[in-house]
Amino acid sequence: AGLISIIVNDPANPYWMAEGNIAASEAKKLGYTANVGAHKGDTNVESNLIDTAITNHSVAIILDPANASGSIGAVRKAVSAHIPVFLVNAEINQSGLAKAQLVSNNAQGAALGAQEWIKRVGEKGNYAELLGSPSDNNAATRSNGYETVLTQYPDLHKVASQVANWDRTQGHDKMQSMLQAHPNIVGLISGNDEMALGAIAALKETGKLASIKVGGFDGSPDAVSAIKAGELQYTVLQPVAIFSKKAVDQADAFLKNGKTGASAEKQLYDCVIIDRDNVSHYTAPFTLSD
Amino acid sequence: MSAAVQIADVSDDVVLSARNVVKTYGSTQALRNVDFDVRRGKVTTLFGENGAGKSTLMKILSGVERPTSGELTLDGRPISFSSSTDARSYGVSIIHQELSLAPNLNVRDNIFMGREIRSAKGVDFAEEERQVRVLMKGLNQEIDPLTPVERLRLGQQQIVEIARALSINARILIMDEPTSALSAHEVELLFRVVHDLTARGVAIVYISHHLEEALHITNHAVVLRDGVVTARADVEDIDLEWIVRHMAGENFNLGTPPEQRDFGDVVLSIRDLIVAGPVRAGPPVVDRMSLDVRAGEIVCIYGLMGAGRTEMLECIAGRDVPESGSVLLCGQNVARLSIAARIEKGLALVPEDRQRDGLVQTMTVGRNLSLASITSFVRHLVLSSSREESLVDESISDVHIKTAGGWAPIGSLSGGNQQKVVIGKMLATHPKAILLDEPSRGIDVGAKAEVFRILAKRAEAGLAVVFTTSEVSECLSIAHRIIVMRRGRIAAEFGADATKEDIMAASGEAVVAA
Amino acid sequence: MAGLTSSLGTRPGTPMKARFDIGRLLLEGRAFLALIVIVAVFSSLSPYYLTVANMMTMSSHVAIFGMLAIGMLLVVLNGGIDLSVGSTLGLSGMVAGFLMQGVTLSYFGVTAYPPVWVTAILCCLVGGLVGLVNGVLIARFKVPAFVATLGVMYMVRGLALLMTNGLTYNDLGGQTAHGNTGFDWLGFNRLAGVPIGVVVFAVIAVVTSVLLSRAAFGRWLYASGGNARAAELSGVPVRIVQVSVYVFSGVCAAIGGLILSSQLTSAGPTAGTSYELTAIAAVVVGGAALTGGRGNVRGTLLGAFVIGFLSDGLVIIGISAYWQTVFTGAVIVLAVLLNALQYHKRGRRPQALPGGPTSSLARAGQTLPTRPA
Amino acid sequence: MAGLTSSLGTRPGTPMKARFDIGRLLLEGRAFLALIVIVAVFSSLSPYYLTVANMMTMSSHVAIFGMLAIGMLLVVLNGGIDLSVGSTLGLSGMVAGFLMQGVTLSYFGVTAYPPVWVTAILCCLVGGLVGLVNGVLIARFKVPAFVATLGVMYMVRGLALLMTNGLTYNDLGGQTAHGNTGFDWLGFNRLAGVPIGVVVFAVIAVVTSVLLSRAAFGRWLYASGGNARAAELSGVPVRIVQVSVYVFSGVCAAIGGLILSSQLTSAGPTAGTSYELTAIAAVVVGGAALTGGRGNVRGTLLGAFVIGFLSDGLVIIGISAYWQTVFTGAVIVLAVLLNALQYHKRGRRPQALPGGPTSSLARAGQTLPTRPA
Ligand SMILES: Nc1ncnc2c1ncn2[C@@H]1O[C@H](COP(=O)(O)OP(=O)(O)OP(=O)(O)O)[C@@H](O)[C@H]1O
Ligand SMILES: Nc1ncnc2c1ncn2[C@@H]1O[C@H](COP(=O)(O)OP(=O)(O)OP(=O)(O)O)[C@@H](O)[C@H]1O
Ligand SMILES: [Mg+2]
Ligand SMILES: [Mg+2]
Repeated sequence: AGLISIIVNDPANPYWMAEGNIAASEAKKLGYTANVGAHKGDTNVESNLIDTAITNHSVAIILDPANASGSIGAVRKAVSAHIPVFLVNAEINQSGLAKAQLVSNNAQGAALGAQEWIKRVGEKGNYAELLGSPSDNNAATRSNGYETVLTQYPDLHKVASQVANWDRTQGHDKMQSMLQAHPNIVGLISGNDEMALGAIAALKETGKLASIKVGGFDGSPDAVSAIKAGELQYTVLQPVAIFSKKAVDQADAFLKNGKTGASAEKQLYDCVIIDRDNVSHYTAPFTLSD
Repeated sequence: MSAAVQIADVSDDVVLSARNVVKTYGSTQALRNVDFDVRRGKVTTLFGENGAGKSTLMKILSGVERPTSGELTLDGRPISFSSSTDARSYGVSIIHQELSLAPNLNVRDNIFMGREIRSAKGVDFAEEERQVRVLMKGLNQEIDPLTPVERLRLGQQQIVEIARALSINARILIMDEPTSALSAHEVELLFRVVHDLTARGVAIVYISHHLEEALHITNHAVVLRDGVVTARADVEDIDLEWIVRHMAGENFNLGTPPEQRDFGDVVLSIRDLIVAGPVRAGPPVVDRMSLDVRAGEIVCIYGLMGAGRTEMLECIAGRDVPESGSVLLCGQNVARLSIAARIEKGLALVPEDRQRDGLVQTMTVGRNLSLASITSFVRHLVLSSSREESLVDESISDVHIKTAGGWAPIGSLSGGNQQKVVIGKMLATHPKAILLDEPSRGIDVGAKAEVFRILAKRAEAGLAVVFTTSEVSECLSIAHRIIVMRRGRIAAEFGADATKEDIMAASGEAVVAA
Repeated sequence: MAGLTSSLGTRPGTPMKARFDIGRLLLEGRAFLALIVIVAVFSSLSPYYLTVANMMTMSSHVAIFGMLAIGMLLVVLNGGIDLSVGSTLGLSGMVAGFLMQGVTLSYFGVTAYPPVWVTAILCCLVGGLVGLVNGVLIARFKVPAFVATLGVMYMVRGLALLMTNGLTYNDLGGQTAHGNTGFDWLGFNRLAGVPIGVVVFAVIAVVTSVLLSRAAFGRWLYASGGNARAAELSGVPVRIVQVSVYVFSGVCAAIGGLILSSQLTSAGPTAGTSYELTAIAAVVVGGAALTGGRGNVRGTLLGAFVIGFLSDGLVIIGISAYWQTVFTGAVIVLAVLLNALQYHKRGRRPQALPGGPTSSLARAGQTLPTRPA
Repeated sequence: MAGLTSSLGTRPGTPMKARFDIGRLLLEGRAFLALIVIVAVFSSLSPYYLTVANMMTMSSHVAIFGMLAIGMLLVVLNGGIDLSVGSTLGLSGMVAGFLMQGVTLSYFGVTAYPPVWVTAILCCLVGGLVGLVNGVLIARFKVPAFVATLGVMYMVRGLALLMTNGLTYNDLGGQTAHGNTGFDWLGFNRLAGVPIGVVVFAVIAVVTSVLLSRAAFGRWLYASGGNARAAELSGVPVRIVQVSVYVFSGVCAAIGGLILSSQLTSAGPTAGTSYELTAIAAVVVGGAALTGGRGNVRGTLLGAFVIGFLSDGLVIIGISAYWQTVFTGAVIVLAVLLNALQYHKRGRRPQALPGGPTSSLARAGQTLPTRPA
């Protein structure tokens, strides 16, 4: 029934790996062929991949945009080639182009995470934050979400924050440096799991993991094992398994009936907390079964 | 200086002249108060040993270098060239001693390098090509203007260089050793061109180490020694002996002719050695050479440039792979061994170009001296610095290196002392046979004599010595046996009692009949 | 090939032109052959590969790093290297983005919207300025090209990031009210079916090719890359040539940045990261020697197309991004291996030794003939 | 410095060692001074900078790319360059990860869990193998080092990605049941308060330093980097030396990968991306010449610490990551500018011409004299 081109960010990260794999297998289940490409955050590569998808006469494109602003051109190009585009995981700053934008509710997830963090860390003390790359809207959204919740506690003080570009090594190194200036922090809140895991390695090394609690975001398998090991307090599961499957389903529906079946272009999927209580329900990457 | 008065008399002929020119490079004085005249329609030849300052003077005359002090006059008016391009615009053209061609470009582009003929559509290649064809025809050469220079023989490359100098239509043409890579036939052609040019009133300055050849075409001779003009005369008044006397100093002696001695066993034996030339299909550079050298014997190999001496020595030492033939050291075939293994077995080479092949510029004198014999002072895997120091000190006193110490940077040494470092380095490996490729090239007279003295002393102690030279007088200094090479073969063999004329005739040197 | 031409060379009577071109063709033949093989293989694997539309698309991808490769070619011909082109590409896009958003002149209290052509020229100037810094460091202060451009690469990238604190300039379309529309014309429109970016690329390739083969500057560049000393003695303004190539390379990178950001209608500060390596790869695959003096635009274009067509082909048939990395590496190694083997055979006499300062950083076997005095 | 040593040189009687060290100290003095300035500035800006704990942390960051820099130093001393070290670091971690998960020997139907020391040795072997490929391409096939290692860089990175299809090996702690615990010891434990990674780094630095200054190999390396032709004629096994330095560099990168992945207790295939540039920067800032023959371990250590302490300091006082990029570039340019000016003054005789193949790709003013004096 045609080719669905799936373009994800960087499959070196299990999150995007799962996103691509789940979408591809759903497409195959529905009788399509699927091609998974990766742009690694480079808008030019993304644009080239869109070109290739057009060349390949793809019937639909599932895209995890590289940049909220920078990807608009690429999407527009696909649209003008009459290929429906379904965005997953991240949004673009323009509506009406893509048939659907299925994203996790980052604001809701961040608020959820921050509340869980308060529960685990307590309501007073100094804390630090690790942020994702500033070119990614999610980094700001999550950081703002944390901020909104955590600033309600007057005895909590954010004493340090560093950009670690979603990367584990950088998370490790930046955590170590922050610890030098602020050895007495009580917790770390991280924009994603990779950075949190890097920070945990740094904390383990200094023996401070018991006194400094770490919260993550994404719900990656690595984070889940860290929760099982008691190293990570919680992570916010992004329903990537759900929305990447849904995106393909909606593409399929659109191709068949000309309608996605969803009420709006922007569809927010709520995040859930994974902690040691429900970690046993985590059956497959990014999947929490009931 | 009385010469200055003499010069003033003939100034009507003089187009370009230098007065009181001094040139210093750091601490070396390349030229000291030199006066020099270039005459219209005449050939002025500059004689002098290596390093006498000939090229330096020419570079000053052609605007490549500026004198430290002193002045130039062109047509009686003082002038100062800001660059070689500037000098070129006044009609001064130079053939540099070092080939200055871009190997990646073709003949046409090399000839017009830096002064391309422009047209509305960029460079006018057609016109350039036409002019090159005319030039080549004038030189009686069949070199296609579109051949990349790197595909030409060395001699042809030199022709290109000459053609470039001629293409400028210069009033003054400076030729710094233009014939060093030319065959006798090509030399004759060049001389015919020189005659034509002088007949048209072009002034020519000529430099060559082939003294007879130079005497043949020159009108005036000027001799330079250590940056000082030691003599000048018209060609009618002089002969070869006069030149040599003024070049080398009155009572100069390179070494005592050896007394005939009984030599030891054959140390180095070369059998039917063939080394392929740069073009596989072409003739081999070394063609079935066979040679035996005994312990204590000093063999001199004489030949013109391109005779194949360097290739032969480098092949014996192990850098090049021979096409066929064997190299026996004390009866053992070493032709398949690495350079290191040959050194270990007692076969050492002092290469021709000490800057390129002899010295490591980034290291000190001491480390250069000990480089070839490192293994002799390794103890328990580490270098024993006391042993190294004693080895270095021994070498320094052994070959009389004038240096502040083993730690001094190699660049601080004079050329002759640098050469002694290279020789000392190889002698420190305690070789049974040593090959020296032009050990006297580019070093001053005193150093030269000292080098030969060191070699003679070592030979007395039983070392087999083979050295090459391009200067006949050196053959006659310390060698027991003189071998003349020509096109990769032995052309003749003489004892210590040979005459210069015999040797030069055998080498095929162009002793053009007057 | 060395063997072939030289044996041809000894046969008298063959017209020189013919011989020369055969040699050249064989030299470039490899890249050309590789291109044909690539096109053939992918065409057989995907029906969409060998279509006009796809060729246009792939060409417009090639155009971006092809621009960088042409600038890099000139630098390489000079015996240098320019690691800063990727960053310059990014900076150029950011400057374009900055100007398109309007420049507030606080002194006058107005916001000026420079028209697109002014923006384009200013971007090229910025690129040229970066090149000038490289060129002056290298020609005047004798800093090794590798390190000078490495340092500049970091600085330029940092500046691009600082301009917006890492954010992307969006919507470079401009507004009719501000009179600065038309930026996306470069990236979106077509001239007789050919994307404008490709047209610009082609024009610059032709101009550069003419510059190299017909203008005095080209001779100077080849001469100073082949033997700088000889060139200087012959009156070639070697320093000016050296500075010029870096400026040229910077301008090429800036144009690449303009094309890219108009194609994307946005400009991000990390655009072009590591593109310098792709550009170098294209130049090397195209047969140029890193020692300087050897190479031409035709070869570089072939090199760029080989790399571009290969990676796009791998995407089209759906091969993993990881294999693409492996293939890129293999193509580079293979290309220079062939080059090196060939040159190695030829330049025998002044034996290039391993480990020599030139031989390892640059092409082996290409030492200049040094003539004994 | 040139002027100084030579004037010192004319003063007779001063013991040789002392004079030598003054010259050297001044050469390295710059990097040392820079380090002191950096420490002083950041200490005044943050009370946490100059603490033992922070010094240890920063040192353990420096250790990773310092490992690469030491390997790179040897390659640079040889006149080469190794762009593949970052990828090799990544691959080494992945191999460690792979082995720690247990190797299923399908023939025997069992899963073998090699103990940690076996894993470490195998990783070093893998690194050495990558280096061997580089070395053979460069020494045997005369491929220019830049391109050879560029190609290998891509291929190795691709392989690392393909090993797990891009996934990260997690939890390298091992299990007591499998007898392969202890991997995190390297990254986590301390010896007298010093992280093991730093200890390993220090040991390797000392060993390399001794190798360079006291072993025959070091002498051979300096000689063949200074003048390969002369070294060869003096019986130095130049090819073996050349291959060895690439193998050494590969092994250093592998050890770096082991330290990094044990610090993180995980191994990702993209680890070490672009670390080769940081390593080169450290070597260059440490005063080594890209033409080969000049440089030493002490300088490289200083260079690595300058870069590491600067960027960590910027993090501690909370300066934007983008400024860090700018500063890195500025430090590189400044360091080589000073080097170049200095060497320029010294190496006057064989006038370095702009645009020459050596002069631009490599250190200027260090060209070999082309003509016998
Ligand atoms: N660029 C330079 N820097 C320092 N010293 C130099 C330079 N050029 C020449 N010299 C020195 O100046 C002196 C004269 O050199 P010059 O090249 O003029 O000799 P020459 O007479 O041409 O010798 P040859 O017959 O070997 O060509 C030598 O001692 C040489 O070492
Ligand atoms: N750079 C070069 N490129 C190509 N051929 C060369 C080169 N140098 C020399 N040849 C050729 O190699 C052959 C032998 O040269 P070689 O240098 O061994 O002679 P030689 O007797 O040592 O002369 P020299 O007086 O220079 O030491 C000659 O045919 C010469 O033309
Ligand atoms: Mg001379
Ligand atoms: Mg010779």
